[in-house]
Amino acid sequence: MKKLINVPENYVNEMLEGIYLAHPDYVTYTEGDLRCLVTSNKVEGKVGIATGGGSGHLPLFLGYVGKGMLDGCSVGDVFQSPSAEQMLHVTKSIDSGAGVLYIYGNYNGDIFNFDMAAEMADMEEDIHVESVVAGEDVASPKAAPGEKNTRRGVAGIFFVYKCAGAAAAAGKDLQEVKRIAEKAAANVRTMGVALTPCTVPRVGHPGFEIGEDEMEIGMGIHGESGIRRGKLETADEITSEMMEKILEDIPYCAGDEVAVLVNGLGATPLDEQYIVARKVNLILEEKGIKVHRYYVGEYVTSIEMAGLSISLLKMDEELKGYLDAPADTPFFKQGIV
Amino acid sequence: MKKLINVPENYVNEMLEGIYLAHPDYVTYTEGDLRCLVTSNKVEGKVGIATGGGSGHLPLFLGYVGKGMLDGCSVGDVFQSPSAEQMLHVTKSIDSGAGVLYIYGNYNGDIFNFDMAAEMADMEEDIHVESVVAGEDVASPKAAPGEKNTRRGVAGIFFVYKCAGAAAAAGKDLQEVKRIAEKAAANVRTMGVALTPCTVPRVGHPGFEIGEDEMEIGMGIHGESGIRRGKLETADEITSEMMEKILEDIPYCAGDEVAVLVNGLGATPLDEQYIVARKVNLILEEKGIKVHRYYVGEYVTSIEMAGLSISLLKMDEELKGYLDAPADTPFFKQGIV
Amino acid sequence: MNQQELIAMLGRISKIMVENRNYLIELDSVVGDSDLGLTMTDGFQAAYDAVSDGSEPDLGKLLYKAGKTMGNKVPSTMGTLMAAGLMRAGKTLKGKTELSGTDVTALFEAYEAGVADLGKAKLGDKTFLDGFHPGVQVLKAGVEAGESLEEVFEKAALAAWEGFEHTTTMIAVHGRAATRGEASRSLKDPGAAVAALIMKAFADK
Amino acid sequence: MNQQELIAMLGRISKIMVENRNYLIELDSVVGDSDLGLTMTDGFQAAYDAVSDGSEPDLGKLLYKAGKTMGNKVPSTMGTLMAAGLMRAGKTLKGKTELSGTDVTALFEAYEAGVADLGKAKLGDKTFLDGFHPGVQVLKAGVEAGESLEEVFEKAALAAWEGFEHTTTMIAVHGRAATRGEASRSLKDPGAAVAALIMKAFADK
Ligand SMILES: Nc1ncnc2c1ncn2[C@@H]1O[C@H](COP(=O)(O)OP(=O)(O)O)[C@@H](O)[C@H]1O
Ligand SMILES: Nc1ncnc2c1ncn2[C@@H]1O[C@H](COP(=O)(O)OP(=O)(O)O)[C@@H](O)[C@H]1O
Ligand SMILES: [Mg+2]
Ligand SMILES: [Mg+2]
Ligand SMILES: [Mg+2]
Ligand SMILES: [Mg+2]
Repeated sequence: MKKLINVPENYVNEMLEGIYLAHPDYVTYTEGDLRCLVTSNKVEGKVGIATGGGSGHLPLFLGYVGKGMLDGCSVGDVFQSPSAEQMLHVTKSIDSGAGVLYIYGNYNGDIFNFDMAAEMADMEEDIHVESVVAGEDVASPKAAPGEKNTRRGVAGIFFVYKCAGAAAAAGKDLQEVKRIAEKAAANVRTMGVALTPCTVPRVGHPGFEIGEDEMEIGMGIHGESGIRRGKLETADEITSEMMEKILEDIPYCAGDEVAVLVNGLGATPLDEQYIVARKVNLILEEKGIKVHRYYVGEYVTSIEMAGLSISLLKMDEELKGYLDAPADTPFFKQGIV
Repeated sequence: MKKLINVPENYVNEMLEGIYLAHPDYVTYTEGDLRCLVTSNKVEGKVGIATGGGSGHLPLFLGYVGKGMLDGCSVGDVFQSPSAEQMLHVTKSIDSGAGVLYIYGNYNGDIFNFDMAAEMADMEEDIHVESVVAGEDVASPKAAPGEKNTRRGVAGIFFVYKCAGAAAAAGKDLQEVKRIAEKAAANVRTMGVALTPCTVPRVGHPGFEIGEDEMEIGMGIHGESGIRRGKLETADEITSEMMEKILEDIPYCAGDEVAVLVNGLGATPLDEQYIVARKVNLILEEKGIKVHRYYVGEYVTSIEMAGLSISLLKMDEELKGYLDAPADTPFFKQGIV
Repeated sequence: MNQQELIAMLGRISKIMVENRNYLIELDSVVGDSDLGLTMTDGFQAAYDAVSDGSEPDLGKLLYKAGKTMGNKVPSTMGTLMAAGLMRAGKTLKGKTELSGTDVTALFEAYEAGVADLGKAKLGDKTFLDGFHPGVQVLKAGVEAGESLEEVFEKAALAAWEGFEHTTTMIAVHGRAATRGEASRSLKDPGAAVAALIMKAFADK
Repeated sequence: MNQQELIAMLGRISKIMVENRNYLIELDSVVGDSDLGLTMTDGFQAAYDAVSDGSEPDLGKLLYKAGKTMGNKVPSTMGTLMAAGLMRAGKTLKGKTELSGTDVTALFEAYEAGVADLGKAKLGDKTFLDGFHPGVQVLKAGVEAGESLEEVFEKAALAAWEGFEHTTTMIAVHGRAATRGEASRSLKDPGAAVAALIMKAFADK
């Protein structure tokens, strides 16, 4: 394990100490618990949006707390959910009477804790909480129609944050913000590829093994198995395979308008992400799908995993308006162009 | 070599194609040459600022072309200078009569080509060019007083861009912008540490070897040898060693006010960068040095090298004003929303 | 069962998790993320520590507190489910300072219901429930038949263990294992092992 | 030396770089970034290709064009220095369509001056100049003494090679190698090897 760290047990809290001193204008914490991060700029009367989940995915989750996006975030150990009580602390801090929306990834630990937190918020604090679960990894099995979503949440949650955050900032009420979040979540699809594993600091060895000439297409952001392992191919070939799976899923059709997120998993240089963005563009052009905006960079990582993911958000005018709205967080800034 | 690329020969141009399609509001290119990148928002009457250098360091160099920072950038192959003629193309495109300032790193290839370009700009185009060379790696040998700077340029150039860019945006003339750039360059110091090598795509194998339990303190951003190779230590120990070398160099003293840049070299997760930022803060607090601003993230990378660097900019009120000014580029945004 | 016996029981659960730490890590490393051995030892230890001083005479409140502490300590899937089970058992037994055989049955039924309501898994989904439920059924039948708690726990533990072994006939539909689909069938479910161990802790009294 | 001979000379430089590609990579991998074998083959090939059709009768313009092309093709340290050398030689010989022995000397002296002016290195700084300069000196002396160009190049190439070998007595003060300080002394300078190879290309006529 080759990491610039101190004792693994302090990994998350020392990281958080760094976050607070680097971004005092944006974030602080509540209840004396570093892991209960809340905005420094609470807007009274606004629907609060909270997220949370395991560490190891920076800038996800906490990096998107700021103007036009999220209001709070509870943080767990690496790849471990924070506790329901921590979520409750954040909920209490960010609520200003308009209720709170939870947006989080489709993982058991997170679901159970957010469900418990929502119940506690209702019972103990009379705070109205609604939840939207993001799960859009087309490499994980699709639920039958009407069944609950069985897909892993991956980088697409960024789009859900962005749209819901803009709706809340625009003064929409809880039900409306929830509707926007659900609409974004329903219209985003993601697929990833991993070239190397990552190592949870407290575990000390890589989460899986993979040959020096191998890749795994569709791997999840904690190393969950993907759809195919094989010899490493060219960026264009890999992008084509991933795009095919993504495009056929909703499906995305000629005439659709999308936003594209090419997301680095940690160790993959930006150069490679742009090389993939270029191929995504060629494929979309060929299909007659219009790209409204590109996002390229590290938005959701898996510690030091090499690889990347592609997410597509299908948009109507409503989502486009929210996606285009300004946002200002420690890790994501977008102006009015 | 485990990379998401097509043929290595197309690495840079395919990356650039991705850049232009993702950031059309910010950048375009001149003379039909993808490697001659210029702002999409030329400001008439303003001093133009150009940079350039080898690829493989994204977001350096081209990522800082935008409002409040740079106006143009020529891009070479990975770790290779662009040509003098490409620099000249950029110079011609961004000049609007107020002259052009070149800011670039202290590397032979870049120096020779920028010198040739400056001569051609003067002789062939009657454009007044001034140059500031950034070299602040305290791991490389310090020149005797009065001698020309022998130090490698590393992440500290970000501060030079930021201050000079703000001065140019404020309407200062070429000599004044140059003075600010020189002042920033003279007051910044950097030191890095590398944990793994990186692979130039066309070379196909890592630039150096390093043991599974080893680190190299002071390594340059192309893998130039540092000051010490040894067993990997804790983040706090490594940070202390680097900070000691940095602090004694100008030296930075109690009462000084600084900006801090903790910069990831590519594969090192943000978490680790914040863990180091935390220790930097402890050390500076102890020394009575005040931190005006923190920047943490990937600002200057070495492809997929693991490791990071710490840069300190010593500031007076003038530099502080320029550092705090807003900027809006594809990769760096401050105070714009 | 009085307060001291209930606390001792929690202590034994904590101990049996320590003893089976590596076994649980191993099981979870095949289908999940290898943390189960850590979360169960840390979690039940914290639950036990929170109530071991005996200052809480209300056994319902005692179990609730143990559960809440465990949830804070290890908010993983199983950590949270076990917390939910303990808290529900606590709510059900609130006010009691001594537990009859029927109360013990109620404790286990409430524990199962707490897990089931939060996790929304059905029997046969290859989860904790597939180990726990058969044990609880045997326990309930035995207590209703008037057998001694010792005898009953012995049988319940066996049933739970069989339930755990039987998970190799099921396809996982929840959590990390679910991503494997049909390939998950031949594997033993780590959460069901925890269920069998909890039952065993009571039997090993 | 007429146009065809000058072009052939450039072709031979290109060829000798190809033949020594791996040697240059090896030398540069010890002190630098391993690219010298690539830049010198690509660069001199481009220089040659730019003028090989013989459409440019002015030998000064021919050399200038070869240099400018090389600079665009391989803007590395040595690529740019070699471009500067060729361009300066071109400026010096502008208007000539045939080169006398003295012109050839002038070509080499101008080449050296072009490199020296851009690179600002002194003799003994462990650079290209430390291979090139001894060769140029011998060339000049030989031509002045009225020896044949063939003889002269033979001796100049030897002198350049010795100069190259002699770089193991120097400490690098420019470029990547300079970061090694005293440790750079025992290493052969890759740029000086290029100087020796250029001279050798002329001798191998
Ligand atoms: N919905 C559910 N209901 C009950 N038990 C579940 C449910 N989902 C998963 N489990 C149990 O949780 C076990 C894994 O627990 P744990 O290792 O804590 O998960 P993770 O590490 O993925 O958070 C599984 O073996 C299964 O028995
Ligand atoms: N200032 C200089 N003047 C002349 N030659 C130089 C100078 N600096 C470096 N060199 C030569 O350049 C060689 C390295 O060239 P090259 O591999 O192209 O450098 P890089 O790859 O670092 O750009 C050195 O071996 C040296 O001979
Ligand atoms: Mg990274
Ligand atoms: Mg990176
Ligand atoms: Mg687990
Ligand atoms: Mg080189």
